[in-house]
Amino acid sequence: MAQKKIIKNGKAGKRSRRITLNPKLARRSFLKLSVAAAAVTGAALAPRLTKTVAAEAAKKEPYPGSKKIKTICTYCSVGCGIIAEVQNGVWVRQEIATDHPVSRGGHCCKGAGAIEMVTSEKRLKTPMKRVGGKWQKISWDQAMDEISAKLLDIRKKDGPDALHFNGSAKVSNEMAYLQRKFAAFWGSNNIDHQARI
Amino acid sequence: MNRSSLVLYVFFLLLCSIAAAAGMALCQNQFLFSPGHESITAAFSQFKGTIVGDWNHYGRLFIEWQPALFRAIFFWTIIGLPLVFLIHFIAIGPKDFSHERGEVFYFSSFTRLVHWVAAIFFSLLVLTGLAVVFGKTFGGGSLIRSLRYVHVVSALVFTVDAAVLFLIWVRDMFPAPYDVKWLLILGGYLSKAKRPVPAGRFNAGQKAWFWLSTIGGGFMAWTGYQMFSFGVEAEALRLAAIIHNFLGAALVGFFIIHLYMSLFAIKGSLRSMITGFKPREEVEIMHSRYKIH
Amino acid sequence: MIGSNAAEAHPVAMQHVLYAKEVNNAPIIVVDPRFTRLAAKATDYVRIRPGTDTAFVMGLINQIVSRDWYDKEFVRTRVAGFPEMCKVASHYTPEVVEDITGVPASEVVRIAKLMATHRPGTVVWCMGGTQHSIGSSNTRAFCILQLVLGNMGKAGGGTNIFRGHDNVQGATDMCVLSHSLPGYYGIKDGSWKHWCQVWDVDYEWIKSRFHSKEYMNKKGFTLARWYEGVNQDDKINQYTPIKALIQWGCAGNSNSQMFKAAKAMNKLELVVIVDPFAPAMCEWGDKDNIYLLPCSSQYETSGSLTSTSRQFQWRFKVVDPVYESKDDYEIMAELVKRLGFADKFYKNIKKIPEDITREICKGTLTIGYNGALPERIKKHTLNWHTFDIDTLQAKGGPCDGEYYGLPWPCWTETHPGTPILYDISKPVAKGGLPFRARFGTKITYYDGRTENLLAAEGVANPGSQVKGGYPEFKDIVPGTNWKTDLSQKTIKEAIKRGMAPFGNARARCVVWTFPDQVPVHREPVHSPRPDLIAKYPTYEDKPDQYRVYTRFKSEQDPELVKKFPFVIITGRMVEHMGGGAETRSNKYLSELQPKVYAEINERTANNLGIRNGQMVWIESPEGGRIKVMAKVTDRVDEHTIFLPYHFAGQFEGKSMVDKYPEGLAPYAVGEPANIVTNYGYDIITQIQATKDGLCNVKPA
Amino acid sequence: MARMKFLCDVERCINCNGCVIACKQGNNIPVGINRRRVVAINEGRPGERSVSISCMHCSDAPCIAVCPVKAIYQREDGIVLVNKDICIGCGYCFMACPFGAPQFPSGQVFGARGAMDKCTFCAGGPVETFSEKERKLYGQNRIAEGKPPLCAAMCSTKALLAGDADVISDIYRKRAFQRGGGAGAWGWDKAYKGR
Repeated sequence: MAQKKIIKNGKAGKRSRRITLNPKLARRSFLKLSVAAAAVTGAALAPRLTKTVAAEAAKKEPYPGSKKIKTICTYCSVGCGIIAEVQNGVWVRQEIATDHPVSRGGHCCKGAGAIEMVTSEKRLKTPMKRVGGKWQKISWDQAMDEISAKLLDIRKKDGPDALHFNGSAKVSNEMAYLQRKFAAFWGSNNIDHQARI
Repeated sequence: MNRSSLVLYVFFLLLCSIAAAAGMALCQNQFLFSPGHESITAAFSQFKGTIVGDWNHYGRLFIEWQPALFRAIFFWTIIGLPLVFLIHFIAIGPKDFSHERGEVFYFSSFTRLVHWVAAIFFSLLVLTGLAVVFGKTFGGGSLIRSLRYVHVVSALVFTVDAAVLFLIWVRDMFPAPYDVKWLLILGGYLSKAKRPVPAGRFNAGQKAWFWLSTIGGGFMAWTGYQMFSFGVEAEALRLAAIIHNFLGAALVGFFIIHLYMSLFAIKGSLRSMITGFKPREEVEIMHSRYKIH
Repeated sequence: MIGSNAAEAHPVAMQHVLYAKEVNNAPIIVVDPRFTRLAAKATDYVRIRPGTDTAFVMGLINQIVSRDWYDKEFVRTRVAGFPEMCKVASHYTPEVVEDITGVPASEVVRIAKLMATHRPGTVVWCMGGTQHSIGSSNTRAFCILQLVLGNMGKAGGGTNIFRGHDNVQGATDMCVLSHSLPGYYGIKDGSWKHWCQVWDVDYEWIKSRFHSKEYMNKKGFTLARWYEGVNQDDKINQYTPIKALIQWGCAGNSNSQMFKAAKAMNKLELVVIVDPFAPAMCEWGDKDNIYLLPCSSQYETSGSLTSTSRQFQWRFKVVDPVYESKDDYEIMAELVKRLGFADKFYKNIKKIPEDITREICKGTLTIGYNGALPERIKKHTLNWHTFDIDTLQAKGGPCDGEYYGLPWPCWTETHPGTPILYDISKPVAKGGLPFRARFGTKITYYDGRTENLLAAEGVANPGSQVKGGYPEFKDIVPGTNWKTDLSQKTIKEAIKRGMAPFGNARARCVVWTFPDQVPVHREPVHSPRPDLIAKYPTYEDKPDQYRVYTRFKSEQDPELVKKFPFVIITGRMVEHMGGGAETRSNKYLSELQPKVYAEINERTANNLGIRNGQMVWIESPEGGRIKVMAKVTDRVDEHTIFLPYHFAGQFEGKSMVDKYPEGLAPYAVGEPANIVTNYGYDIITQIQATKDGLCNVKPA
Repeated sequence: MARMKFLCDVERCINCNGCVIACKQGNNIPVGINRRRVVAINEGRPGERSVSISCMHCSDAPCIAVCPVKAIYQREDGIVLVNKDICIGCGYCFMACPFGAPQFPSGQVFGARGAMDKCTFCAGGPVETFSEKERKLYGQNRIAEGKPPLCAAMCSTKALLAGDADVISDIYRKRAFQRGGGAGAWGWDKAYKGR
């Protein structure tokens, strides 16, 4: 069949001019990788290999000066760990939380694309208000002023229970707490969130 | 044949058919050949089927032939044929027909135009096609990539043009009995003698070239289109690639023959496609069955 | 696993499920009306008729008890109401179960044996178990099953509810609910007074904020039926209809009978939507009463969250809010400032979010949030690599000996967290707990039997001063109990004595305050089995359930199935989440699942003349209808239609894309399945019954 | 020398597509190109299984053999890479591949295929490591960082294994032993032929 065409890194000059990958660097990282890969992929079976990985950190970084921030996936309640690599205030890529005790670096398709929550061009960009069936951009101040004025108006006219507040299971504990507290301070029990359904 | 051997014979046949029937029954029960869906091997073969179809069929042929065979065929076509012709040229030399006995109007201006358009784009097809086949030698990259695009464009133009050419010439291209004779003496090219050769308006060689380039060209266009668009299943693609390569080699071969014939084998032959006239002598000898009006 | 499709809804949890299957050789039994991707990985699969979980599980319990497979010692010492429960369960013989659920009688026996011979075993359920009119009975039946098997409070046992959203556990603990204050305190006067103390505000002032004291103690409208407060199709019990709606990070298209919610939009005077992506709600209605506020995603803010295993994790801020979006805290602050109670609201909150966490810790004593201080949560998240994967306990390092995420209850600032609830093999200070003594110490049942509710003698956590049952702690600080003692002295005292603050009692099989004291099967409100309605009728109508008249019996109609012969169930697909505004705005995920489809059995499809990929109309008895693509598959049986519910952007066949703000409509649009989900709510919680409605299908 | 291989454990794969998105998101691949995909059989029936496939980085890779311009090459560690500057987009590799791995984004000229794109084992490509060009053409170069490929590392159930052949086959063997069955892994006979 086909003749074997393995290009040796060591003989890069002779067999091919095209490989510019530093052979030294490449070889060293392979040896390391084999351990890393085992620890990651076999996590559920050989979790204790993890320690070996940290032994040698790569010298060169694709994103120099980036910070690695530990955070938690925002999709389901498993609570998978995410390591976000941030360079100059921009989330450049999602690193793998191999040592997270629950997920061991695993993600489903939603979590694997978590970065899109921030980078998606479909994100709402400014406050908006529907005027004549069309969405109109407004400023935060205008939005909050109009909303609160209307709320106070309704409260005066119909009482506090004329407001229904649907809170969220997507926010932090602190925010959820504030939502409940808001309803209490507003004077209504008309508050609920996704746990109901 | 005596009776006992006949009985034995029948008995043997009967046994065979029982065995065959049993075998088929077993197959249908999937007892012998498919161990049911719980088998991992069966699952794997099902995956294979889902992913690439019956890869073992043309896939294997393709990867067996593409790396070396196709290139070798093309190589020997473009090296070997010219070599043969060089020997012919040296050993026998070109035919020369005098213009003294006047000329015959052979190709109308429209025919010539269509022919030249076809010629240009076919040459492009051949050259760019060869460039892709021998891409390794040229190092690939943007050069070959753009040549591939030229190949596609040329193919489009040539396909249209070849269709017109086909309509113009198809009347004169049907095979005739004497074509066999022409083929047997290889069109008389092996000697310098000016014996009349059995051929109509077009000789058997030209006819072959015509059919190959139009019908074969059609196949080339069709397979090429598939390879370009990836519109069919992988298995059909592989077959298309195999056909495209073999047929391509044949076309390149005939292209070289055609070039040699028109440029070297008969002196001034090229002129007839430029002016439209052939020497009367040439027509009488090389196309002896053609009735000059 | 019953009513859960972890392979699609919680894929990472499957890592551990498959580990159990492979390494521990655990049988994975999947009970589901649909042959899910989880069922594909299971060792045993049971196809059940939607909405009959209680009958099936009671059938299992009956087998386990009658064949003497139950854990006698566990039942003797830690379970209450057992004889009463057995009496009810004895009705569910395998033959009865077969009739109700469609599961062959022999399978019922086999599964019961499998459960009995493989201990400890865990029961996992999700929305498939709860979204029924008898959802609360289902969940109780699952728990009783674990009690009779003695699987409670053991590693590898227990009941595991895989919750949906990332912080639905936390938000529930914070009781963003209309019937409770944070920490499940309820809304009685004592609870209000407790929280007023925590908030450092005057109880009278809070009371003055309400319309009247009656409405302070009255459960509010729920997410499931808030639109009734606007539409008033069913009678409401509130002095005013709802006029304004704030929808904060919550998808509108996950409501059953969603078209009614959409109808309500035009009757509202004000709608405020706070979301990072354009949600389904902005396509509803056409009045100029709606505001869309861009909040940042959770990666652009920080805070703690509670995962399904009650673990706290700190979500650190990754980047600053993008575009002009603001984070949730900021929007809330702006709103509160303008509504004029900011000084009281933020009295003890200076640094956001840590001070809020501290306030939570101060007040949420019932479930032991008090030990989960922000510093501790952060320390755990930052050192997650020091925790062991099997025990989730840190080995050395700054969190030595603590369990990952301090699973609540985390009683004190040094408590390691409680990884397994009701585990009496460990001291309370090391993460052990008995059952909670919540319902008094003695009870007389309807059959006249009186039982001591405290645990039997000799059953207590190691190191407990009382070797046996004991009631909850109170009056250590006079006038308070362990839940309301803000100084937390009571809790500390209990831990010091090796005892649980909430006492040591029995788990009860009988809930004397519920309409069904022991779970029994009741046909779904819209039942496909008219012959069973008389035998297993649903509840009486409830005139004031969360401020709205909820129909049960008057809605149950044996004739309905003739016009609407198919059972509709909804569920998730792995690529999308909830209402899908986030995931359908992700170009890659939308590429993988661009369309909504209805799964229809091959036989049904052929009978109706529907080809794979053809468009079909699905109609609900309420009058909603959707046009979706048919996906002919064996996943569902002949009587069932499955719909994924994540979609929006189309409404009864019409495209709604142009009603979104320009360019912000998600990549993937489709009909929301919840247009055709049916009427039907749980008797206790008012959870919507999306998993057992009826519908009709016809080719479009 | 380590030999890099992929191994997808069919018994573990739950068709969650995590690997697909991990690859796309991490390497910023345009919509329509699937370096990795998940294929399922018997959907909705007993025997339903799925497998995640991409380039398997075959030992004796047919794509290398059929490439008319020598754009595809194999590194010493077994990773098969394509040089997009040389590739002419002829599609022969696609026809030769027993796994259907090569992908073709549309090029600039009237919808003709551009240079072939396929799984790089997250090893970048034959341009300067960590350069902007590498990131744009080939995606991340995680191998040079000493990190495993995204797909395998993010696999939710650890079905997809990637890394040194010896290590991952050990893991798989152990699993197969624990499960008490299962012959070879998916695709190994074709891709690696015992090597």
